Amino acid sequence: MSKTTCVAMILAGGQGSRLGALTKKIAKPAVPFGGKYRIIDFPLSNCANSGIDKVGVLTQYRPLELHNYLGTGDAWDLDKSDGGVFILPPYARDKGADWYKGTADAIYQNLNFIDMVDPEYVLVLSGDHIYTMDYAKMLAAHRANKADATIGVFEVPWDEAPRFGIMNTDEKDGRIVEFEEKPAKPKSNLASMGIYIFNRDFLDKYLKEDATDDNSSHDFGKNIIPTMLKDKARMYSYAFEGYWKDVGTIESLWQANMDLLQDEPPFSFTSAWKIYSNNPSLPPHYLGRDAKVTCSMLNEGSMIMGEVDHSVLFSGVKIGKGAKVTNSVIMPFTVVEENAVIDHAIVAQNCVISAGAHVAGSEGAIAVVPEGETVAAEQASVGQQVS
Amino acid sequence: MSKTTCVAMILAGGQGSRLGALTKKIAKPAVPFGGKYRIIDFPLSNCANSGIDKVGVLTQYRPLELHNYLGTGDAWDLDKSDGGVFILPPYARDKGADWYKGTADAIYQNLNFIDMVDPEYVLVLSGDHIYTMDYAKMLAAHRANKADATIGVFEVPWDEAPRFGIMNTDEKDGRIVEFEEKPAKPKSNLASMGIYIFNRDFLDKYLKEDATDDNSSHDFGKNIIPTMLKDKARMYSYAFEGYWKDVGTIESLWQANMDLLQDEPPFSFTSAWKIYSNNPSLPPHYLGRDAKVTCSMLNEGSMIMGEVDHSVLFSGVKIGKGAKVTNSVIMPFTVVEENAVIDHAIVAQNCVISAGAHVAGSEGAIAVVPEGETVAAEQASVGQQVS
Amino acid sequence: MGNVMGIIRLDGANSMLKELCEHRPVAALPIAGRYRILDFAVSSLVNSGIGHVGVLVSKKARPVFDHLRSGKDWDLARHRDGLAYLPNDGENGNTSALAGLYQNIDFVMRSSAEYVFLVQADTVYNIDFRHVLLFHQNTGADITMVYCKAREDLPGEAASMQVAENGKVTDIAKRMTSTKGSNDFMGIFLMRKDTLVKLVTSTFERGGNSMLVDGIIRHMDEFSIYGYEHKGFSTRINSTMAYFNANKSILNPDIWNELFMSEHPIHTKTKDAAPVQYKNTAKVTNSLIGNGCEIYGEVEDSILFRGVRVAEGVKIKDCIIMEQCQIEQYAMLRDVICDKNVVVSEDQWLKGAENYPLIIAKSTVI
Amino acid sequence: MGNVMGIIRLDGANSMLKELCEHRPVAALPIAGRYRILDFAVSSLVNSGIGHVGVLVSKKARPVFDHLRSGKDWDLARHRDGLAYLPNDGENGNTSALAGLYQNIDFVMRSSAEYVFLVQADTVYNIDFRHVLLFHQNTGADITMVYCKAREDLPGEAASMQVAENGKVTDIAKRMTSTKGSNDFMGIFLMRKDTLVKLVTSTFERGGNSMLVDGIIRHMDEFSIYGYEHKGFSTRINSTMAYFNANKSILNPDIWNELFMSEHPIHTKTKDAAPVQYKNTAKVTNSLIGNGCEIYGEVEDSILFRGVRVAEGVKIKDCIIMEQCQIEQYAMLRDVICDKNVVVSEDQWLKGAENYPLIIAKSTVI
Repeated sequence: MSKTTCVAMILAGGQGSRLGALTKKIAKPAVPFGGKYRIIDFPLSNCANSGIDKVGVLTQYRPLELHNYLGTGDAWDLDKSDGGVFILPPYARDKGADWYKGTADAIYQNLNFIDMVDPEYVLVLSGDHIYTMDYAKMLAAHRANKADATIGVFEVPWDEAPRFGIMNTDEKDGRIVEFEEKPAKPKSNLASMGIYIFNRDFLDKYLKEDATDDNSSHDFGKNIIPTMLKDKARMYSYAFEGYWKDVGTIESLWQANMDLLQDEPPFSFTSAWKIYSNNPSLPPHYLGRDAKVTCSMLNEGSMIMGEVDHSVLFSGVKIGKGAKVTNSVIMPFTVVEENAVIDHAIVAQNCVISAGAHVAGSEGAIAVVPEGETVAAEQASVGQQVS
Repeated sequence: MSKTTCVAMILAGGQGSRLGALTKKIAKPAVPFGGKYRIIDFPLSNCANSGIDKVGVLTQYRPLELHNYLGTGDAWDLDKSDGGVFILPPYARDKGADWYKGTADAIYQNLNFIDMVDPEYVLVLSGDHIYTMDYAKMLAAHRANKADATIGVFEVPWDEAPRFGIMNTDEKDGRIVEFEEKPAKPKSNLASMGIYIFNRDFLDKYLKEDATDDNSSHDFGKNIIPTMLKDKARMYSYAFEGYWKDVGTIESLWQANMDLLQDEPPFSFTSAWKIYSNNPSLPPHYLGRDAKVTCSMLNEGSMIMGEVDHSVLFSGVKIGKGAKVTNSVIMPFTVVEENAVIDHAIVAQNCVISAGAHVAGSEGAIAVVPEGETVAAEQASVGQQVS
Repeated sequence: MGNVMGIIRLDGANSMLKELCEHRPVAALPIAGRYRILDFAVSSLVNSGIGHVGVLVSKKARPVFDHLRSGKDWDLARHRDGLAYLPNDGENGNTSALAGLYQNIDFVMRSSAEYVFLVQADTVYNIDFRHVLLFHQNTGADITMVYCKAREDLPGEAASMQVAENGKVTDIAKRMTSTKGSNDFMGIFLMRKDTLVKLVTSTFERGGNSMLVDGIIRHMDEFSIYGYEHKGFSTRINSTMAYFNANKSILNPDIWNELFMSEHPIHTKTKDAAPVQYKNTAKVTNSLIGNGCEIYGEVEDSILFRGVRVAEGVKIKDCIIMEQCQIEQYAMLRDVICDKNVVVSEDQWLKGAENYPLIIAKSTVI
Repeated sequence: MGNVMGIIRLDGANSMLKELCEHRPVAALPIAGRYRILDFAVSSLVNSGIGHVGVLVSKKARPVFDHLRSGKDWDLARHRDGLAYLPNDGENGNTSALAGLYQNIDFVMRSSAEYVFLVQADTVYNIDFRHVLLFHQNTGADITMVYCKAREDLPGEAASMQVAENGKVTDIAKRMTSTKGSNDFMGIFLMRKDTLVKLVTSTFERGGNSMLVDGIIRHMDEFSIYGYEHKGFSTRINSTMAYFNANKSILNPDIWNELFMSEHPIHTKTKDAAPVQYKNTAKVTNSLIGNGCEIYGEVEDSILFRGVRVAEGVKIKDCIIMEQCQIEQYAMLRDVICDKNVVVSEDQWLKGAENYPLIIAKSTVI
């Protein structure tokens, strides 16, 4: 009920076309991850845990389903009486509506939201990264540095640096001296995480200028940050240590799920820094007399009669007798019938894998069954897409 | 938490251009009415009181401010964990976004929302009428009649009937036999209130057909209802008795406010059928030693040192010593300084009427001061618009 | 059902529940790996469209406050109606539910409800109360009492009802044992609000202490009482064995499905526990495993609540292990009920009997 | 202030509040036309960013449950932290706040908070507790006690503090009267959680009954205690006269503005009452009028709560009229406090004295 210091703007992206079949019916931020979560649970829970209680979610695609998932925001304790989570699709204006032309344009088109909240700082986040982070500490650093902008960075292996936006910083105080988008010969291995804190007025000015520039692609990394640097603004890096993963592709989404099955998982879901999610009311899962479950994560409401190994199963999944699921991700309420075999696959929600059917991919060519599909026994299939 | 039987769709209209200066900064449904309410409080409270807990609010204009007013819907107890109030502006789709082309098109563009809620019945409401009504009774009648559609009607004086959409009904059972939009020679005085209940599948079919008709203006009154009647659908009227007022113009808005000051107000705010609203936390208002308040309604947080007669004052209004307010509506947090005089006027939110200033309209030419204006003493003015 | 309210009683027959109810009312006893017993009553009310629920606060109420909190998890945190706590100040040392009702009778009277479900939250079920209301309206009963056929012979306080073919209740008797096939009262009354008010005031003011005995059994001829048979799964938790057996019943997939997977889910406090982690040495069969568990060992015919850690080499069979317990390496447990936060150290062996489970009290380290 | 929690005590010195506190704790006494006294404490906590508030439930708790409900009106209906009711089972007949704290000490210990504000909700104020925390951290105090300068001589229980120039508290004395200018304790303690736990357990376990007397006054030398002076408006409600005067103070527009119109509003239960209707015969001066009132008569120097009906010809002066009272035609009232739902019939005259208001008990018809 007190004035908002910092508003978070989550760029929940477009259709997520690199996730292909998984985003046919839902927006990318709503894609299930880690046995019970959706991707957007991570930035939202980080916000809740960091004490940020006003969040704008910028999405172009299927805002309704996202709205339905987020509800009032109560799962994240963001249901304040004056509103906590705001879904912000591009809406019709005097001159019709435009798609968001870039990350910066998305924020620009919602400056009226920021004006309404009237914060001192704007935290810009991306909606397709898995990590846990205390934004309050980053904000404290931003304030201590009297910065205009602070950019979250993490160290990547030197040989991977050319794939990232790289920050060259003053080693003493972390002030950013140069930014290179995907440099061939990186001078540093500090990569941008796509997490920015801006002073609100400062951001406002640059967004408005950028909006009038027809040559700009209205992107933070390509346009806004370089322009700010050119103007010698006080820009600092904030180093993040810990697990951080972009899950924008099928392979990386599968890999991030598998990462959770390591002996020492990359981060603990049981620590005080909880990841919240909007869950249906379901009972503990049941393992039958012939069940065999190893090296796996299972969620509530599932009933397992078969074998599961090295897999992540979401809520309400049914695995029939004699069925075998290995190295796979099975999303909510999918039914795997008796003696079906699934390996190296992502099976989306509400699918039926018929008795005796085979769904098999391999590392580097994960099989995908899109939402709501039924895979018949004779339809045994390998590789990137089953339908 | 149980399945939704009936979803309400409130057509919260466009810019409300007939309300002119009052809707410069807010959408029409958010226009203050009756000392503490907003127009949309009436349909929303009717829904809450009728046990309808999923409501779509279709607006083309400033959805953010409306979202901020509605918050999570908690003021109306519509903040269910799976979402109660959904703001539905036209949003960008594959082919860009369109304004809602008519009342029917607005619902058509949001059929995906109705599909998501998956109700048996759809209640279509208008966002600019002041009335209290139990929709549950209307729904019961709809079911009892085994109707495809039921239309709320009320009796208007015969001489006013040509201004309305008129239903000609079978006197025995209320079945509608004919609908005439603004008939020169009305055969009945039963006017449509713009309140419809449709069976969901039935509505779905007609909306989809209408959407493909390039000659249609996509309006319920002009297109959908006549087509349904032509097809001999089972359409019934439901007679409403009580106060009902369209507040779509400055004059009617002013008049509806004045109606509340009658010795016997048109409806009781203190009955069990409460009108809920999203209120700031403000103390009881204070009347000073020299205050004189008669035939008026006052709300919380106001401080009155002057005279108020035949007026409706919203929350947080200050009336200075020696000031005189008569036959007027003063919206929230407006300050009327010492010795200012206001008569036959609507003064919007956050205005300052400077010491000694005069704002005077007359019946039929109500003076309007738009939101946030300061009226200087020398700017004394009469008639439709002050700024 | 906007014209119906629910009132939850937290008391129950807990004399045979021993350590399990030392620090909590029966209603707050954890069950089925995730729930508390009152979840069944509260969820059934809410799922039947009843949005006004009063809770008669008893002694040892902290676990109930902790669990229900604002009522939000049941969509009962509302501006109008919603969840209301009804305190019992125990005037003259009388802390009975009847005294609590009497003290709060103005709350009942002020409600706009026409009917009241008075529910003792000590029984496991998933009922659509709308059917009970319809039955009540159709029979024209003054009072409807919901019962079920007892599934087995078991000791434990029970009220058995004689029900005529037309549903009329002709006799009620309280016994300390339940016989297979008898019509056991499930602790659910339905009546008009004014009937309840009259019943409570007239019984309490004449020195009565029990709604059932002093209010109804002693005045059978004054009311038209009907019995509504609930044909689904139902079991009253009135002894350790009843508790042990009820949990194990839920290992039957049919009962698990009936109670939890219908279109009317049982709601409970959300805790945001992570999915269960099965490690490479895990071996779990015929068991319910609550979220947040981490399992290296073997579990059979058991129920694990949230956040239990089962280390390597552990063998658990026929056990109920409540929240946050830690079973350390090579421990073996059979026919044991571990209350919350119990630690069983390395190499410990614990064994109760099939008809006499060993109960380990809350937060014990063994 | 995510690392701070608040604990609200509902008890207070109500021996001099007579009929007004017969059915409610002081904390639930209606005040200022719309509020209950505890609104000031709860709102100040919430507005200072404290989202975890425990309420020590006392006897006569119904009005408190009715008012706070889920905590939603203060944004305290949350999944994590938020509002928590802390029951006091009054073991061994001990229903003191200290016994309540002791019974719930595990709740305090389990909290992730580092600091605790322990607040007795019997005082009117609008404080930013963040300033108190800063003061506490700067002085390095073990315990900070918030006080104000007494504004007048008044009988009523008061704890007066001797505060050195550097803020250190050198002495505390409890008296049955307050003297103008003395440093009156406002019932607000701030300390680290572990200090509180130690203080509560060691005091209670040694037979203590009062936090202030047995815990602190008797052990002044063991703690470093600092006093924080609140310079804004504050008044403790410990007698009928204090209550009467506090209400009338709020008729001063400066105090009305300070308490209610700052950027930190006082929240209370929303009731959706309609705006006040002034009729053509109304004449109201120097008064606060709550929503839902309907006024035909004359009101002067008075406070009317929500839903009061003042009929034609009525004259009300220097009165406090609580919710839903009806003052019928030509009745005249002066120096009267009408509790809720009082009806004063036609032509009745009622008069107390300026320093001895006449109190009409709840729901009386005169």
